[in-house]
Amino acid sequence: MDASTLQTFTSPVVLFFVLGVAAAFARSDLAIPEAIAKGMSLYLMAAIGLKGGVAVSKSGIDGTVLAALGAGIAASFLIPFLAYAVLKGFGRLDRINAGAVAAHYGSVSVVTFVTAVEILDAQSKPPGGYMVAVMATMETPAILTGLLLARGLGSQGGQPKGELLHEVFFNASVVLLLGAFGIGLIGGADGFAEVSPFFEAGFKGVLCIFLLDMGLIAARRMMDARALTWRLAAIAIGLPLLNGFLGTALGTVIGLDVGSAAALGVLCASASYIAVPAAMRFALPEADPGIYLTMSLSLTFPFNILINIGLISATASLLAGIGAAAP
Amino acid sequence: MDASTLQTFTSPVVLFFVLGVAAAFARSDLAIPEAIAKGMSLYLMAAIGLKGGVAVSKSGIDGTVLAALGAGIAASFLIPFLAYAVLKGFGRLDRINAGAVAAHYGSVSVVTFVTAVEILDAQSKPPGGYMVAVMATMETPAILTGLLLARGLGSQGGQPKGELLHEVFFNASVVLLLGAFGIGLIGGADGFAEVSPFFEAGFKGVLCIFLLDMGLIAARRMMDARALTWRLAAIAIGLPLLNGFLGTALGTVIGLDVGSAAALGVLCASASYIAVPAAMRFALPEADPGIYLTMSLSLTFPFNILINIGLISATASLLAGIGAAAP
Amino acid sequence: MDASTLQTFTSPVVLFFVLGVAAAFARSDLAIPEAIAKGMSLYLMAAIGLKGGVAVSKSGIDGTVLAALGAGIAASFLIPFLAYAVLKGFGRLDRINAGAVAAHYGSVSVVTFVTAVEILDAQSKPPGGYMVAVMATMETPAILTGLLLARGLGSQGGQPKGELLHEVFFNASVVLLLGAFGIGLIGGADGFAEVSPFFEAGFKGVLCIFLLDMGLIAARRMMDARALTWRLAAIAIGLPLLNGFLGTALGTVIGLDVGSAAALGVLCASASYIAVPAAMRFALPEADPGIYLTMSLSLTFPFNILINIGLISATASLLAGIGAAAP
Amino acid sequence: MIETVTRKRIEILTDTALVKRVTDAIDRVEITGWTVTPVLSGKGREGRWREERVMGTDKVLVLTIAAEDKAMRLAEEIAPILTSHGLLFSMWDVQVIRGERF
Amino acid sequence: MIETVTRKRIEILTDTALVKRVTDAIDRVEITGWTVTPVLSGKGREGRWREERVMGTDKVLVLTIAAEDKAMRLAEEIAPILTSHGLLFSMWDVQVIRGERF
Amino acid sequence: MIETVTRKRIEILTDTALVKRVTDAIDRVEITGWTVTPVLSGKGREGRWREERVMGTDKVLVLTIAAEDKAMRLAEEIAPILTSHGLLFSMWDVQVIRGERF
Ligand SMILES: Nc1ncnc2c1ncn2[C@@H]1O[C@H](COP(=O)(O)O)[C@@H](O)[C@H]1O
Ligand SMILES: Nc1ncnc2c1ncn2[C@@H]1O[C@H](COP(=O)(O)O)[C@@H](O)[C@H]1O
Ligand SMILES: Nc1ncnc2c1ncn2[C@@H]1O[C@H](COP(=O)(O)O)[C@@H](O)[C@H]1O
Ligand code: NA
Ligand code: NA
Ligand code: NA
Repeated sequence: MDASTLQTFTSPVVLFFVLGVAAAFARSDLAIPEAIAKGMSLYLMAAIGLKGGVAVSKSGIDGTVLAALGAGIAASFLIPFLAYAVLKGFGRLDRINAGAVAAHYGSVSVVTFVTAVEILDAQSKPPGGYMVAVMATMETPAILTGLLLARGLGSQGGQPKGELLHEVFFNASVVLLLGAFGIGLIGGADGFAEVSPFFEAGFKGVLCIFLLDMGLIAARRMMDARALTWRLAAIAIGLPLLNGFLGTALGTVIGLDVGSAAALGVLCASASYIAVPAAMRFALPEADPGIYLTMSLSLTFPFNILINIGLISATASLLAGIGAAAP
Repeated sequence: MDASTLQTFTSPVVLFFVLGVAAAFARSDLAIPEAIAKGMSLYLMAAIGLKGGVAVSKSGIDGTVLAALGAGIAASFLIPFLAYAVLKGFGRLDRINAGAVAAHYGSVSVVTFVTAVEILDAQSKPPGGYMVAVMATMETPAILTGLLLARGLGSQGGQPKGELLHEVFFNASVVLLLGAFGIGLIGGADGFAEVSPFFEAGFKGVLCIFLLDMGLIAARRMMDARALTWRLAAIAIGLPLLNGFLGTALGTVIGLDVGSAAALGVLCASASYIAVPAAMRFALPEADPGIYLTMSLSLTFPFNILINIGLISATASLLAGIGAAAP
Repeated sequence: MDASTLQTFTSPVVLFFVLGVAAAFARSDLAIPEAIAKGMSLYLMAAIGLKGGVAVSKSGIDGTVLAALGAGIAASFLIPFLAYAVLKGFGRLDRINAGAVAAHYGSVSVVTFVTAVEILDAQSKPPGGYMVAVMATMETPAILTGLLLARGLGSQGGQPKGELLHEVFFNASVVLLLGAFGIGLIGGADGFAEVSPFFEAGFKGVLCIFLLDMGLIAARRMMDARALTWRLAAIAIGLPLLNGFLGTALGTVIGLDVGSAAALGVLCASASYIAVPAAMRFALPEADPGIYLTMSLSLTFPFNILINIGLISATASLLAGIGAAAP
Repeated sequence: MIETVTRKRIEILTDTALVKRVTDAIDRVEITGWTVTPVLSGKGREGRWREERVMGTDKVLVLTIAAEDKAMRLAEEIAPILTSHGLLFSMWDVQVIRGERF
Repeated sequence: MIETVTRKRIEILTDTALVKRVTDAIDRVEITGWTVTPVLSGKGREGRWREERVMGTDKVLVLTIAAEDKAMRLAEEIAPILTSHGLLFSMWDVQVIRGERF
Repeated sequence: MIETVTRKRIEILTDTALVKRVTDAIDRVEITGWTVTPVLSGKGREGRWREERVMGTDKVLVLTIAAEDKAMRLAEEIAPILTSHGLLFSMWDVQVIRGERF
């Protein structure tokens, strides 16, 4: 663990998360009203979408951007296969639950990404604005792969297929992220200037309070959880380590700058706990939320925020160094 | 449609509204928590009230201001007669429903006004600060006319008259708008400076998210609506066109500047969908919300935001030009 | 009443409180959604905690700070004895209710403190940042004294003692205030800079809306209250006067600067209406919330905001003058 | 064994704007108390509604527990405005402890 | 004296994500309406849940009043997915005014 | 035709601060689950309350479905603190599908 990893722990954003975890473990009754938490998550998505769109309106769309989009979509489609194999084999889950969990790990966590951007910015490795679009496109492919693994090609459990695809492609976070991205793209820097006091100045503060809440929720769910096996706990740590490395390497290979490669690594490492759980309640109601939420929210999410983002950032720098040294 | 009309569509404020409409029509599950939406609407009213009060504390109250107030109150009292005649005749509504809908069109939509101010500001035709007071006073007279038309002078449907008048004059938005206006007036620019980072800097961003929500709600209500007749749909477009023109002309005639005349036009054109529906549920519970909400919220509101504000702004410039050319 | 007392009434913060009270007495239906109000109260605590922590990270912890902490804790422990005697004797309350009310007066009101800081800042008597820590430590001792007085040493009414102490020490506001204070202390001015647009720029505006809501709630509760005796009403005014004077004098004697001495006075004068009522519902469910909430929220709170803060500020200046004049 | 008595539990779905009219009726027939709970959305003859809180046209449930005679008097108070005001009224028997309260 | 008739009141606890499946079933058996109310937290065989609104895995109650035959048809519609989808179904007799509505 | 069995549905109105005491009692008598729903405002012998969420003195409803014997044991657990803690307790018979769950 190098300096950049440790630096994480003086960021107020991360400290509020730690405060939330600590308060929950101390069984404090501290709680953010759910409407406020929901509102903050929508705010964060709108803000990150806008910001990404404005950035791309400046930089334009080039080969690198397209490569990053392609890499992200491919990763989201493929990671669930890897995850499914591990979850069924080593994790001993049944087909339905292995598929459901696999979908979470192929998809992404918006807040993990946002926190990573803050940390990478502070380390002078800002990821490209187009990574927001990469994130948005990575949300859904994994859901399809996960369902395919859980149900097979044929049956959808009495669930009309069209309704399901619709649910997947028009889910709230995809629509808001891509919509705000589009508005940023159309409005450009001028349009953004008008609204930037709200969306930019407030961003880090809202992220603090949101992470305080996620710390509370993640730790409470951990305490309420009935026996999660040690095997599943190990996967919830090991998988983001592996995916983070693979994603960063992929990013480096396709020629992304250090920050963007690290961001791709974080996206691969992160597991969804907003878009995918809701989709699973809808499409795989037989799967146990006690498994997939506890893994993605109570183990992988804190691990990423507290440790893995730092590791991935260091890895990205290392790989970039190797790349530069190579002829 | 001239340049200023088209300009509307690059404003992030309007684009977020369009995003909301599109997401709802695509049957996305995107939704803003109701407590957040309610909070944003209170914020917008407090902010606009404060701003107006501060402006008037600088400019003072003169003949123009009093003329504008008089014109606004008169318009709010009289527009429902016009609307009622059209709704009963061409629209074929019964007495109760025609009166209820007429009240909506005589009253005003705070958010339509606020959006118009943003657009007029961007076109360098800022309306006077006193127009906020005009808006606040226009909220309630129309409710009284509408009830009169629906019930006649005598009966109030077993409803104690005092309670009703009270409900009308002390309804939440009137109290908040005028209260904040008064605070702005007392505190002046100095008092406002303290709180302006919150009420001014955040304003446009909050308006974006609020309009996103209104787009979602308006479009969903449209989809849920059982057969609204084409006659009523035509009135929901035609009436704001007519009222917008009349209001702008009235404003020009009584000597308001271009921006203020346009703002008066927008107030006349707009239909309430917050204060009046709640008052109607209370005072005319037999009227069908499916009619008045669908007309004011799902048809007139989007029409005003997307098209009519631009038209009214152009009309105001035209009329001012004619006035200036006249001897 | 001197100039500084009157100055209070041109502050937008106080004017919004007055607006809330007026709207409630006029039976307006104006209401802030409860989730928003809860969210604002958490925001205010996080912001004040952070700010205090950053201030102490600069100034360091010296003898004065420790003296202030000691004085605050002692006051919180001891004020309930005084209050209990008055409430049982003059106020004619039974043991349970006298103990419950006494706990409220020994503890503190965060919003009264925050409002006082705004007013003292405006009068160029800013209290030290460490007063936030003093406030946080004053929240709970009074709860213990109040329970002791209500129940005696032995029984806890079938309530397991550990659970109770836990509830008292890890209640939401203590955790959030001290947690944010700690984050401010660790992050220092640099860490705070990142999040200050959210926590600092928005602060006064949020306080305005929060006080609007508290005005509404306080006045509505007053109107709903069944006969509160004149004796209890007199105590709800007299006690903060007395405690405010004692606290200010204590602060001056232990050597605090004028602003900090006034802040200690305000803390002693204020009565809790967030942390303590919840603790009393838990630990003394037999006590009547109609008594303790009406006294602390509907009488003492407005009295402090509107009048007593001004008096205490003047007292502090006076006492500091006497101190300076003394050899 | 605890002793229970039978009372009526009444549930009235009403527009938020009309709550006071319902609770006034409850007070008029001298029932000791009532409780209001929130409602998110619904569908009836007049179509579907949801997300109405911003417009102030949302609904709530008013619950009250009362002795049979008072319950019937409440039903009669409410009946005239039931259809015109779009209320939904239902009641059923419940067992309560310490029935003298109701 | 007001006349009341007996109907079934049905209450279904369901995940928010599955509400549409429940209300579609209600519409299919031609019950005239339904009402959705919020839920804060709970505990069942699958452990405790709370604060799930952010994750979209929270629950709501769907209420509907219907004549007995339609109520039983709804029970049959819902029964197959009851366990797999984690629904909770209960119903009881209530008296309503103007029963022809239901 | 679907088979239903009869169970007790219990509803307890309680201060938010006391929810844990109620759910602990439910757990103690070994009822399998419970559900908490929000309450907005109310009126009782101690007057009217509303907008108490900021003060933390608001109330909620705790619902639970159980077999009669467990329901009666819960009533006995709760009875002693019913008046002192300001709880409201009511229960009635409901039909449930797959009653072995409760
Ligand atoms: N008869 C009743 N029916 C329904 N709810 C009631 C009734 N009486 C009291 N309540 C509720 O119980 C709370 C406490 O009642 P009390 O202990 O009588 O003050 C009230 O605020 C109401 O929310
Ligand atoms: N059969 C029913 N069961 C439960 N709720 C109903 C029923 N019918 C109507 N409602 C509710 O009552 C509201 C008004 O119904 P209506 O007056 O028929 O439009 C609806 O929006 C629903 O929330
Ligand atoms: N006996 C019960 N009474 C009331 N609610 C219950 C009961 N059992 C389960 N629930 C609710 O149903 C949800 C799902 O239960 P389960 O499927 O057993 O995990 C729980 O989280 C509770 O909210
Ligand atoms: Na991933
Ligand atoms: Na109008
Ligand atoms: Na005090």
